[in-house]
Amino acid sequence: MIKVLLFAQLQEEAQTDVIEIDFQEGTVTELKKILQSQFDFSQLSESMFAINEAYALEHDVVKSGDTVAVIPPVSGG
Amino acid sequence: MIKVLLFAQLQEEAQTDVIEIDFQEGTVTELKKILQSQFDFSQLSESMFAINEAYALEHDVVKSGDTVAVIPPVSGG
Amino acid sequence: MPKLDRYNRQMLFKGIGEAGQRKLLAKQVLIVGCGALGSSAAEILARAGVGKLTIIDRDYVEWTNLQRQHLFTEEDARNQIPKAVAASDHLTKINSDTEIIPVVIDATAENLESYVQQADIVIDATDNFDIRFILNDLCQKNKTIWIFGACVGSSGMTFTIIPQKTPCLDCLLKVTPMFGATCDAVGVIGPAVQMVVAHQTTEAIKLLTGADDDVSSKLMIFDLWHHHYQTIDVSKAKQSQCSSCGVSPEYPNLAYQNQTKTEILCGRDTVQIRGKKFSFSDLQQKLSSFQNVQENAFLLSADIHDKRIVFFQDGRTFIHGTHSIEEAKKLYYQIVG
Amino acid sequence: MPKLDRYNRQMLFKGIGEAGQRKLLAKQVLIVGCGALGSSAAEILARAGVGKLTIIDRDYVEWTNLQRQHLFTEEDARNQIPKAVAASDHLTKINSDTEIIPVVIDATAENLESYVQQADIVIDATDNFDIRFILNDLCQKNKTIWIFGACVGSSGMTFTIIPQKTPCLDCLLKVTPMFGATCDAVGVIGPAVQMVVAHQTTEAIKLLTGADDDVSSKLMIFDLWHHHYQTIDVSKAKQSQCSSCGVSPEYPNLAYQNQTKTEILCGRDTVQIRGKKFSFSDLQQKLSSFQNVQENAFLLSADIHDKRIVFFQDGRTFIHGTHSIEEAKKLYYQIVG
Repeated sequence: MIKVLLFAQLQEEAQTDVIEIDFQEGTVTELKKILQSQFDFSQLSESMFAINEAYALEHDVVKSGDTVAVIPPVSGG
Repeated sequence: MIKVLLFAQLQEEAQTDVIEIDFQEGTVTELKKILQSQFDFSQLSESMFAINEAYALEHDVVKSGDTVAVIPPVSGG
Repeated sequence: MPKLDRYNRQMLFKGIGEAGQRKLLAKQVLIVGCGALGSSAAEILARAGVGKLTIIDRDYVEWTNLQRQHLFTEEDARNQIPKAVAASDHLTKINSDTEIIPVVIDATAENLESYVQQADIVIDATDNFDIRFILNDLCQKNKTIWIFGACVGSSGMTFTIIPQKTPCLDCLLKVTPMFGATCDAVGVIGPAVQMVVAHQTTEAIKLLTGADDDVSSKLMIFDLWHHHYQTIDVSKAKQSQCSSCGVSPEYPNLAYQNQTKTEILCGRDTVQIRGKKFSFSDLQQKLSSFQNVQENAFLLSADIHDKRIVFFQDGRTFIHGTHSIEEAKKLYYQIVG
Repeated sequence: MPKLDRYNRQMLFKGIGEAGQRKLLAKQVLIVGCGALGSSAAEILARAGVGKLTIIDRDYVEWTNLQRQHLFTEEDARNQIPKAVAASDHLTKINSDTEIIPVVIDATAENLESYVQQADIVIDATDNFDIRFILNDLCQKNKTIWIFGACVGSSGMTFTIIPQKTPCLDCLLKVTPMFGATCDAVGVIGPAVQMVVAHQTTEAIKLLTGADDDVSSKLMIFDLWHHHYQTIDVSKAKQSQCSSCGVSPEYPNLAYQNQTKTEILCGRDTVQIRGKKFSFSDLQQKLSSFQNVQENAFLLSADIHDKRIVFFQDGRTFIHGTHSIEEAKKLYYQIVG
């Protein structure tokens, strides 16, 4: 299981701020595909990913027990 | 090793905001004694203790790897 | 423009919506203390459209307040306007829909209770534990939610105390502290104030709009300078035998009421004396031989050698420049005779 | 009172002290944008005693701003005062020691550079990515630190971008977003604004007082409604080939300068046209047959059927009530001929 924290507009698109996913081990790219298949996110490709509070690149590995934050572009000010 | 986070006036008394202590396992009461012996804290007995973000009572056990927050009374407003 | 339109950006937020906004407009909040936390909380809640804000404070605006206390201007400090009155004047210009009730009194167990009873929720913006423990008992007794907040240096904390649900302040601080760190003693930076207020007002807005399920059950503590932020589960602290929130409450801070007529204002180098009410015209005669006499609708002040004496209309007097009760009393009786 | 005394509570804070306060008083900050983030950041920094604040904003105060944009009053909205000017007027009453320079322009790569060069640090309080990427290039080119900030709903984030040290905005957002969530589209609550500003101004005060070692190297993101708070280590995001901060920078947002004369203001239901400067008296004649003509020293506006047209002195025009560039241009040329 991993915990995915959604911020800003992603919450409205998923209708929740936290998703628990049965995910054993895989790359950020793989996780993105799963997320996109389950929810109708409009800006996932433009979002930043962080694994356990560290910025993650596409090939970085997410493991069961990790907390992943997904941060979409926010421009309000 | 445990990590002890100090807040507010405790920082000034210890001249730091984080202390790393070689502490294997023991109660909050025992940790307090060690802290008081190493630093000249004025309000340790009136401070709240939290172990890994959970409020701790005197007999609660602190183990190596834990993060302990020590929260003195703060009255400014 | 129609009343609701100005809150458009808040109604667009899913957690509030138009239904939440209508609730906010019908709600009453009591803010106890109008220093740094109180003035900022009042501004955020007035802008958000809370229907009625009652603001209680015993003090007047001073120059050293301006560094972190929002709403207030140099003119308020120059004219020594009571904080509750100055805040009310500025808030009315910001949102004329919100009714603001400024109350210039020294809050006590007795005079505070009716205000607590009228309020939907209470925001703690006080600066000492004496009044916080009174507030704790009053809120438990009247089953009113209050939002504890405090800050000093670059740190601060907040916790929403819900009767019959969360621990109360007595549960959390089993040993009543003799004193807590104050801004006047160890300083404070403006952003630390705003951080506490951001959390207090978010929880307030949730409670006022009916989003009770989203209210945080944790105690939040932070240090902005050293980048610490913790949210602490304090459920374990609740004590069934607590004298304030337990099964047989005694409300000790209301029962053994502090009868002190005189107190040192912590870290302020000031003594407060609660005395008789004098007419300002009588006092002005008595002060006529002293320097720098200033009067406004709320208070009368003068320099007495190296000290400054300030008379309030409710019978209180501040002696600035001393923390000796004896010295303060001597000076006070020299003037009032 | 002597200049320094009013900052007593800030000088008592060990991280600043009297030496830090003297530095603050000699520093210059550029605030780009004076909406929610900008007005609050300006207030905190003016109260803290920053020597000089330059505030750039292209817009004027509207009623829907008052819910979260501090400093502004109903009178500012009624009189459609440009935000930079309104902020300046209020700040001067709060701290007459701080020099405030209000600048009512639409910031571009060209007109922004000299302001960036004069500033010790830059606070990002803008509301769109076009200007943030320009700011990113300008700050890298001039080796100026800028503090990115953004908020929407109950969320917000901030990151201090230090040239030659941290990743820049281009590194972090490898794909330039077409748009980001705006307050006008999905709403925002006041406390979220204050939370971002508390972090931005704390980092600013550290940098301005020489406490560089205490500056956070992490990107902070939070959600106040759902209680999330993360501080993310982004050092890995820095790219040596970045076109803005890499070994051979090209500053693409300065080089291929956006030449658009007309743009839709995101989520505002408003189109901005950059055109010729007309004299207000000429325009007033042309508008004489329309309803609700309003003029102040900075702008001239009128209702044209179901739309509202606003002329600025620098040659810009807003057409409110449409997001069609074609429709806006048609209306514009109907008036100016």
